[in-house]
Amino acid sequence: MFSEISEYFRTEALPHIWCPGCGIGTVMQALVRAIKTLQLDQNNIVVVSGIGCSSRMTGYLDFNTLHSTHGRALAFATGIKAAKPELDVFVVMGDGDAAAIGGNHFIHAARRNIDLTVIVINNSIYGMTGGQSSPLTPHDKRATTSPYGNLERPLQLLAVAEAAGATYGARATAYHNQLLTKVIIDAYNNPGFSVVEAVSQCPVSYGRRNKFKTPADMLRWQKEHGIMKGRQEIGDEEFLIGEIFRAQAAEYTREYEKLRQRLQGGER
Amino acid sequence: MFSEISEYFRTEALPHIWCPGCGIGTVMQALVRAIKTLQLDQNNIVVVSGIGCSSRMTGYLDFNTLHSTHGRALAFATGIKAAKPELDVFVVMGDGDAAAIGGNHFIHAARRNIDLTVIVINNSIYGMTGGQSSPLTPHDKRATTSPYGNLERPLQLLAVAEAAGATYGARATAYHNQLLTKVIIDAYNNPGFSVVEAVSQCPVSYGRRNKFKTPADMLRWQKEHGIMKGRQEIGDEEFLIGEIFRAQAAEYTREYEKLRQRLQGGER
Amino acid sequence: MVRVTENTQVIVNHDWCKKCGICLAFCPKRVLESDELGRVVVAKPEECIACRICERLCPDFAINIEVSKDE
Amino acid sequence: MVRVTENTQVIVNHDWCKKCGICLAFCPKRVLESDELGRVVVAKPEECIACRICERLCPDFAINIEVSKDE
Amino acid sequence: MSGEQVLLSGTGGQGLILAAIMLAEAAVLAGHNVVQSQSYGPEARGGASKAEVIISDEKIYYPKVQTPGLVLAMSQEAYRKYGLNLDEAAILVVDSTYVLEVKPRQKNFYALPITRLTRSELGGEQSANVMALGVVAALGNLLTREQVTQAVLNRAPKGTAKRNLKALEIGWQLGREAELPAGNRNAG
Amino acid sequence: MSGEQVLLSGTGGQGLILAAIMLAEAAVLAGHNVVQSQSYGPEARGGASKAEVIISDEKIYYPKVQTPGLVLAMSQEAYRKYGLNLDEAAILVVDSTYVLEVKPRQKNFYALPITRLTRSELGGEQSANVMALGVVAALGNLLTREQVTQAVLNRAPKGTAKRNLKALEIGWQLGREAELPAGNRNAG
Amino acid sequence: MSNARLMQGNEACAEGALAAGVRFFAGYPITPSTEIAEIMAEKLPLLGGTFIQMEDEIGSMAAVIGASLTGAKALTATSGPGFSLKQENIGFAIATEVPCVVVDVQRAGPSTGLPTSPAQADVMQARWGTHGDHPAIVLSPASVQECYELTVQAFNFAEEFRTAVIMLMDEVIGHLREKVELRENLAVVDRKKPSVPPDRYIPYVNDESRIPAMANFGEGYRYHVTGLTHGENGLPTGKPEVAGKFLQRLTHKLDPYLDRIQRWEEVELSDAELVIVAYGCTARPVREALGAARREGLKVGLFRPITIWPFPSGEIAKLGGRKFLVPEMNSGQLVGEVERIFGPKNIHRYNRIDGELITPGEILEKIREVMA
Amino acid sequence: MSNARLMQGNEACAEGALAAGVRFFAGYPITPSTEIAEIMAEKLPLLGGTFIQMEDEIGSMAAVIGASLTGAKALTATSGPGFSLKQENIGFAIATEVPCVVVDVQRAGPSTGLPTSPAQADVMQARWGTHGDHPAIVLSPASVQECYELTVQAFNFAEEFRTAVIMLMDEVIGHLREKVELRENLAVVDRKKPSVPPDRYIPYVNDESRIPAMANFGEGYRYHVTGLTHGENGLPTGKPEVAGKFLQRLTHKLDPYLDRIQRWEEVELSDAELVIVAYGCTARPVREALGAARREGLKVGLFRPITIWPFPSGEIAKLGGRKFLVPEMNSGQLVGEVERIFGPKNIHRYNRIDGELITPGEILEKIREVMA
Ligand SMILES: Cc1ncc(C[n+]2csc(CCOP(=O)(O)OP(=O)(O)O)c2C)c(N)n1
Ligand SMILES: Cc1ncc(C[n+]2csc(CCOP(=O)(O)OP(=O)(O)O)c2C)c(N)n1
Ligand code: SF4
Ligand code: SF4
Ligand code: SF4
Ligand code: SF4
Ligand code: SF4
Ligand code: SF4
Ligand SMILES: [Mg+2]
Ligand SMILES: [Mg+2]
Repeated sequence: MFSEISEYFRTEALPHIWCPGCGIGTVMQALVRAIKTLQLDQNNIVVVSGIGCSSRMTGYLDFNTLHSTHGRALAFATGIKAAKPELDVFVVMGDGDAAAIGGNHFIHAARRNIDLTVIVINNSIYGMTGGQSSPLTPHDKRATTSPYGNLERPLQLLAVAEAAGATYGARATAYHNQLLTKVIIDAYNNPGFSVVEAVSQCPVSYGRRNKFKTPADMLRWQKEHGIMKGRQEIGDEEFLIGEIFRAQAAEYTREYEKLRQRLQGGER
Repeated sequence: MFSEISEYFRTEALPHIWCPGCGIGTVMQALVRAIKTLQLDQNNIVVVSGIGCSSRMTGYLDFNTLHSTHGRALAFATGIKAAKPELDVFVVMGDGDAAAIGGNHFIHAARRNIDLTVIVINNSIYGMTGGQSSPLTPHDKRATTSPYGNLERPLQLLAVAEAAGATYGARATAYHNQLLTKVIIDAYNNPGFSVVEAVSQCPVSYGRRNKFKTPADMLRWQKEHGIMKGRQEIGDEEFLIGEIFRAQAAEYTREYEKLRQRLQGGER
Repeated sequence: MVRVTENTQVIVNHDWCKKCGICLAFCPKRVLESDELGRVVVAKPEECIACRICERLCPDFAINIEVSKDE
Repeated sequence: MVRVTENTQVIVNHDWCKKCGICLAFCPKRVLESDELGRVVVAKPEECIACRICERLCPDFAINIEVSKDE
Repeated sequence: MSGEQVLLSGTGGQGLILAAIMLAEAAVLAGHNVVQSQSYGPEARGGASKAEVIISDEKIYYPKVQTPGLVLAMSQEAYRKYGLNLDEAAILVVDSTYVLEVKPRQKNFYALPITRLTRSELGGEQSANVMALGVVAALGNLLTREQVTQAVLNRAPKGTAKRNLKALEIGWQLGREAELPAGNRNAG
Repeated sequence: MSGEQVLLSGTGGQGLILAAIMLAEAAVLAGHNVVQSQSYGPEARGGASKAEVIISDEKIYYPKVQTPGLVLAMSQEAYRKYGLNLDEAAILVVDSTYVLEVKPRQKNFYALPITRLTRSELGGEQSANVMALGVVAALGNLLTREQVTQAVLNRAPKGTAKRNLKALEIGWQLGREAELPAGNRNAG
Repeated sequence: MSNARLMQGNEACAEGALAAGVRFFAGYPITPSTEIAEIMAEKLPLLGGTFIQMEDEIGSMAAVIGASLTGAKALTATSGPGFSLKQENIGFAIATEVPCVVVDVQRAGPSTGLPTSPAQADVMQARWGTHGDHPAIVLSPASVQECYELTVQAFNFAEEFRTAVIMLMDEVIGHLREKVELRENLAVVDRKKPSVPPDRYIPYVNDESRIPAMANFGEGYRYHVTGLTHGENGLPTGKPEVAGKFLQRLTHKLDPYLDRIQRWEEVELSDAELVIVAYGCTARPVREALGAARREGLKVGLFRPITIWPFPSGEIAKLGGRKFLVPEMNSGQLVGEVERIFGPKNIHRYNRIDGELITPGEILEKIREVMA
Repeated sequence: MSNARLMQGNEACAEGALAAGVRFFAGYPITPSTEIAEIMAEKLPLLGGTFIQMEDEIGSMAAVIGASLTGAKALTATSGPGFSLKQENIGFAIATEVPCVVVDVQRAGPSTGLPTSPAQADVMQARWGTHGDHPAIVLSPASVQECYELTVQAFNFAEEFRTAVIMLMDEVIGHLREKVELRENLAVVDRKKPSVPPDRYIPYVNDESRIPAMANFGEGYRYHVTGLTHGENGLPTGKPEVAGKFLQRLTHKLDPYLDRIQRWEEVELSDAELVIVAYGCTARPVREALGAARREGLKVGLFRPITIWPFPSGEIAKLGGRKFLVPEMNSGQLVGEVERIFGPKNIHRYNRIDGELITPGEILEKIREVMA
C-alpha cells in the first residue's frame, strides 16, 4: 500500500512524469522500501541524481534531494559526503548518466571507496532524449543512433566498478524488486562505495524499437533472463542477479577523519 | 647509437625539456625502437598525446603528431582512427592524463576495442605541474597535494582496462626498456585497444619528496620491484611486468567498415 | 486457517494509473482486467490473494491492496 | 674469439647531457665517471664491453656507443 | 490561401506531431507554403502535446499559431486549454473518447469518437492520429484527399502504410459525414 | 631607499627563486616594501630561470625589474641575457663555475666560484643559491646580516637550516672580501 | 508539385552538412539538437562516412578535431550544457586552426533550464565561451532553408579560414518544419592544401593571407599540432616574440576577410526611423510585425545579422541617427554590440526569457512605444 | 619589525579563504593556480576541514557545490583550460543559487597557450562562459593584499547573494610576493538561514530581497535542488509563468545591490582629461606611469574597477566628456564595456598578448599619443 511509504514522497509532485509502464517508478518503490526497512532518519538522507529520466526521481522523494548535471551526480555526492560524512548519501543515475558521460567520476568514486550507495538504473538506453544508444545498450540492439544495430559492446559496469575499487556490487531488476530492495539494503550497509545495477524497462525509447510489444513483455524478459548468482553458465542474453562482488578496503571519509585527528593530535 | 634512430626524431627540437634523469626520454627511445623494429611507414604513423611532461613527447617525434588537451588524447585519437583507419595511431599519455581527467575516454576507447596503441607513462605523479598526487600515486606516498601521505589507493589501470574491454595489456619500466620495446611491438600487433603501462621515474617532482636521492636510485627501485609475470606472489611495493592480459574481441573500425559495406551492398 | 482473501480490497487510483497493463499481466489470479479504453478494472476482487505482485510492479503507485486487520 | 671491446668508442654529447648520473650508476664496467661539475667523463674507455646499457638508459640520447666494424 | 492555422492537441504518445507533419507534407505536395511546429512537455513525453501547422500561399514568418482556424483536441486537458475558449468561427474537433465534458457551442463543433473507432475498426489505438488527420483534413477543406493520402504514405513508419491508409479513409469519411448535416452537432 | 632592483638569473633547479624569496623576506623583516616575482620556462623546469626582487620604502607599483641595480648570473646563458649589456653603474655578479666567457667590464663586476665553492665546502651543489644570496646581500648593502640570516631560517626547507646558514656565511664573507679591494676585479 | 521537401531545421542542417561534404560526425545526444546526430547516424555509413557517438561532449569535440586532421570535414552538434563542456576543445580547434563546425541549438537556460524550450542566450558564450583571446565566426539561421544553406556556408568558412565555426541555431528553428529546396549548385570550399613538397612545408606560416595551407595527416607532410603557442614550424615556444606574432596572426586572422564573412539581411530600411536588429527565431515575429507597423504608418525596418560574430558593426554604424530596437530571447546580449557602436542612447531592448517565442503583437506594441 | 608577512598572491588568496571560514576545497592542479590547492591540502585538515583532489575540474566544481549544500564554505581554483571545463557546473551553482567561489588565475591562451605567462583574456568568459542567461559577480585583485581581502569579499558576496563568485586573478598577481597584513577584523558574512520551521520553509521564495534564505542539507529542511527551472518550492516546472518568474528573479537578483557590489579605485581623476581604465596586473604599470605623466604635465588619472562584473558603468558614465584609455593584456575585452557607455569615440585601447606584462614605458608613450 502506497500509504505505508507515502511519508517518503513529495506526494504533491505525483503522478510522476515517467511513461506508462516505465520501470523507474518500480525501482523508486524498491529504494524507498529499503530506506523504510533501514529506518533511516529522513532528515539525514541525501539523494543525488544526474540528468535523465531516472534522475528525475529526486524530485519525488522527500529527503534532501539534489538533481544535478548530466553525469556528475557522483562528484556532487562526493562533495556532500566528504564535507559532511554523517549524512546518508544515495546516488541515483541512469545508465548513460553513470557509464557514458559520468564514467570517470564512477571509477574515481570507486577508487576512493567513498561511502555512497549508488543505484544505476539500467534501461539500456538514453530514455530522456528519446532512445539513443548508451554504453550499456547490448550489442546489435537498435537505437536512434544505432539504426543498424549497435556495433559496440556494452560496458561491464560492475566489473569495472570492482576493478576500480568498489567494495560492493549487486544487480537486480524491476521485476525482481524484492531482491532489489534487499541488495539496496546490503549496499547501504557496506561501509564503502556500493553499486546496485537496477535493470529496468524503458518501453517507449527502447522496447518499441527492439520488438517488445508491451511493458509487461519487458518485465517477462527480465524475469527470464535474470539468473540468480550461483548458476554456473549463463546464456546469451542472460545476466546474473544478486550480490556480484564484495571486498574490503579503507573508506575515504573515515581515512580523512583519521588524518584530521592525527594532525590535531599534533602529528604530521 | 642515436644515429640509428635519429630519422624518427625532430632533431632540431632536441635536447628535450625534461629534467635531468627523467625517464620519459628513455620511454621515448623504447617507443622509437619498437617503431623501427616494426618497420612502419613514417608518414602513416600518428602519435597523439595529451598535456603533461610525458605528452611533450610528440613534439620531438617526426611523425604526424598531435599534442592535444589534458586528458583527451584518446578521444582525439578515436576521431583520427575512426576517420582514417589505415593510419597507425599511437597514443602517449601521463598517468594523470590517462587515469585522472582522461579516465572516461580510457574506458570507452577500451570498450570499443578501437585499434590504438597506448602508452601510459606512469611516473606516479603530476610531473608538469610540480608534483601533485595522481590516481596512480601509491598509498601513503607524498605529493604536494598529499603533504601527509596519499590517503587514497592507486587505480589498477590495467585491471580497469581489461574490465572495460581492452584486448591487450602489459607493463614494463624505463629500466626494463628492452621489455618495454617488446611489449610496445606486441601492443601494436594486437588488432584492438592495447595498453602499455610504462613505469618511469620523475626524480624532480616525485623522487625528491619520496626519499629517492638520485634518478639512478629510482631506476634501481624499478629494477628491484618490477617482477616478471609468472611469479606467484608479489610483495608490497612490487608490481608485475610483462604481458598482463590478452583477449579477443571485435575491433571498432573494422566493424564499422563491415557496416559500410553491408549498407553499400544494399542491406539495412 | 484464516482466509485473508476475503478481507482484501484492490483499489486502483485512476488519477495516477497510466494504463500500462503490467498489473493485469502479472496478477497470478487474473483479478484485473482492462476496459475498452485500457482502464484497469478490478474484475474479480474475490480472487485476490493479496500477493501484492501488482502493487510492487506498478510503476505508478496506482494500485493498492488493503487487507483489513479483522479477519 | 673476437674482442669487440677494443674497437668500441664511448661518445658523450655534452650539449645534450644533463648530468643525471644514470649512465655512471649502471655501467657494469665503471667506464664512466663524473668530474667536479658533474660532467660525464669516459674514464676507462678500454673497459667498455659495448653492452649499451648506458645508451638505452640515458634519457637524453647523450651517450653513444660506436663499435667499429673491422674487428 | 493566406494563413490557415491548425492546432492538433492531446497528450504525448498520441502521435499528433506525426499527424501534423503529414498535414504539412500534404500542403507542400499541394504547392503551398507551410510551417509545422510543436511544443513538448518536460523532454518529450507524458504530459500535454501540441502540434501546429500553418498553411499559406504567402510567406509565413511567425511560425506559431495565433488564431487557429481549426483545433483538434484529443484529451480533456487539451480541450480545456485550446478548445474551451476557441472563437466560434474556428472549427473545433474533439475526440469524444477522451473529451467527456464540453461547453455547448453554437457552431463548427464536432465531437467524434476517433480513438474508440480506431480501436474497434483497427484493433488498437495506433493510427488514431491518422484517423484524426483524416477528419481534420476533410473538415478543413484544405487539401485534396490524394494529397493527404500521398503525405501519409510518405511519412508513415514502414510496415504501417496499409493500416494508416485505412485509418485515413475512415477519418476522412467521418469528417465528411460530420460536415454533411451542416455544422452544429454535439455528439458529446 | 627607493627602488633597489635585484635580478637573480640562472637555470631552473639552481634555487634562485628561493634565494629571491629569502632576500625579499629579509627586506620585509627590515620593514621595507618589497615585491618578488619570477618567470619560468615551459611549465617550471629545465631552461632559463629569472627571479626578481624590488625593495623600496615607497609603494612599489610595477612589479618587474626595469633597471636592475644588481644582477646575479649563474649560467652562461643568464649572463648573456642579463649581464652582457648591463649598465656599468649596476653591480654584476657571475658564478665563475658556469660563466666562463665574459666581456671585460670596467667596474662593479665580481666573478666568484660560487657553485664550486659550495661543492668543496659543503659537499654538493645544494645551497649554492644561499651562498649566492650571501654574496648578493653583502655586495648590495641592502640589508643587515641578521635580517638575511633570519630570512634564511624562516624560509629554508626543514632539515636544511644548518647547511644553509653555513652557505650564507661563506657567501657573505665572499661578498665582503670581493668588495674590499674596491670594485674593479675580474676574477674570470 | 515542386521539388521542395518538408524538413525540420535540424534535418536541413544535417543535409547541409552532407552537401558540404561532411563525412564524419561525433556527438552526444542532447535536446533540442539530437535529430542532427540521429540523421547522421543513419546517413553517414551509407555514404562511406563515419558516425560515432562519443562518451560525452568533450570527447565528441576532440574526435571531430582528430577526424578533421585526417582531412575529413567533421561536424558535431549540441545544446547549452554540452556547448559549455565543449568550450575547452573549441579553443583548441581555433588555436590549432583545425576546420570544423559546431552546431549549438539553443534551449533556455542557465543550467538544465527548460530543455525543450527556445532561447537565444548562448550568443555571448558563442563568442567568448572558451578561455583566452580568439577569433570567432558564428552564424544564426532564421529559417529551415537557411539551416541548410548556412551549414554549407559554415563549412566553407571553416575550411577557408581554418577555424571552428559555430552554427548558432535555436529550438524554434531547429524543430520547425518548412519547405526547403536542397540546391545542388551551392559553392563548396575545401581547405587550401600545401603547394610545396613536404620538406618545404611550413605548417603555420605567417604570410599575408594569414591562413596557412593545411596538410592532412597521412599524406606525407609530417608536422606537429599543439595548443601551446608555436612558431611557424608548429613546434611549441614560449618566446614572447614568436608567441606574440602567432597570437597576433591568430586573433586577427579574420580581419582582412570581414567583408566576406559578415552577412545580414535588410528589410525596409531605407526610410526607417526605427531599426529593429533581430536574428534567429526572433527575426520571424519581427518580420510579421513589420507589416502591421507599416500599415499603421510607422517607419520601421529590420536589420537581421546572419553572421552574428564578427558582428556587422560597420554596416550598422551606417544606420546612425535612427532609433534601434533589439528584441532578444535573452536578457540582453547582442544589444550590447549595438550599444558599442552608438552608446546606449536611443537603443531599446525587448527581452523575453520564459521559454516562449516573442509574438508579433509584443513587437508591435514595443514599436509603438519606442516611436511614440 | 612589523607584523606583515611576505606572501604570494595565491597564498594570500588561500589565507583569505581560510579567514572567510572556508573549510572545503576541491580542485585539480593547473598552472598558475596550483599553489592555492597545495596550501589548502596542507591547512584544511589541520583546521578540521576537507581538501579533496578530484579527478578533473568538472568534478571539482561539482564537489564544491555539494559541499556548500551541506553548509560548508567551499572554494575551487583553476586556470583557463580548467575554467572552461567548469563552466557547465558554474552555471548550475548560479541557477540553483548555491554559494561558492571559483578562482581563475589567468594565464595566456587560447587553449594551452603560454601556461606560465600572464594574460587577462578570460574577462569576457568570466561573464559569459556558461550557457544561458545568468548574473555574475567577478572580482579582480591588483595586489597581494587585495588577493587576501577580495577573497574574503568574494565569499561574503557568495554567501549574501547565493551565487558563484569568480575571483579573476592573473599569473602576475598570483605569483607575486608582497607584504600582506592579514587583518583579523574583516567582516565575514554567512548565508541567511531560514527563520521559519521546516513546514513553512519556501526554499526558492520570490520575495522583495530576491535572495531566498538557505537551509543546509541535514538540518531538517528537506527540499529539492535542481538546475531545471523551478517554482518557489524548488520543484521543476516548465510552465512559462512560473519559469519566467524564476528566471527574471535570478537574472536580476543583483540589481538592487549594485551599489554594494560594485567597487573601484580612483586615482587623480578630479582634473584628469584622460581616464585610464585598468584592472588587475595592468593597473600596476599604469600606476607607475601616472607619476611620470603628471610630471610631464599630462592630466591623466586611473579608474580601476575592482568588481569587473557587474561592470561599474554608472560610475564611469559620470566621467563622460573625457578621453579614455583601456590597456589590457588581451586583444580588447573590457574596453567594450566602456564603449557601451559612450560609443567608441575617444575610447582608446592598448593591448599586449605575448605573455609579457605591459610596461610603464609603453603606457606613458600611449598616454602621450592619446593626449597629443
Ligand atoms: C551535458 C549534457 N549532455 C547531454 C544532455 C542530454 N541528456 C539528458 S538525459 C541524457 C541521457 C539519459 O540517459 P540515461 O542516463 O540512461 O537516463 P534515462 O533517461 O535512460 O533514465 C542525455 C544525453 C544533458 N542534459 N547534459
Ligand atoms: C584541463 C586542464 N587541467 C589541468 C591542466 C594542468 N596540467 C598540466 S599537466 C597536468 C598533469 C600532468 O601529470 P601527468 O598526466 O601524470 O603527466 P606527467 O607530467 O607526470 O608526465 C596537469 C594537471 C591542464 N593543462 N589542463
Ligand atoms: S523514455 Fe523510457 S525511461 Fe524515460 S520515462 Fe519513458 S519509458 Fe521511462
Ligand atoms: S617534472 Fe618529473 S616527469 Fe616532468 S620532466 Fe621533470 S622529472 Fe620528468
Ligand atoms: S500497473 Fe499501475 S499504472 Fe500500470 S495499469 Fe496497473 S495500476 Fe495502472
Ligand atoms: S495482490 Fe496479487 S492477486 Fe491480488 S490483484 Fe494484486 S496481483 Fe492479483
Ligand atoms: S645518462 Fe645521459 S644525460 Fe645522464 S649523465 Fe649519462 S650521458 Fe648525461
Ligand atoms: S656500453 Fe656498457 S660498458 Fe660501455 S660504457 Fe656503456 S654501460 Fe659501460
Ligand atoms: Mg538509460
Ligand atoms: Mg605523471
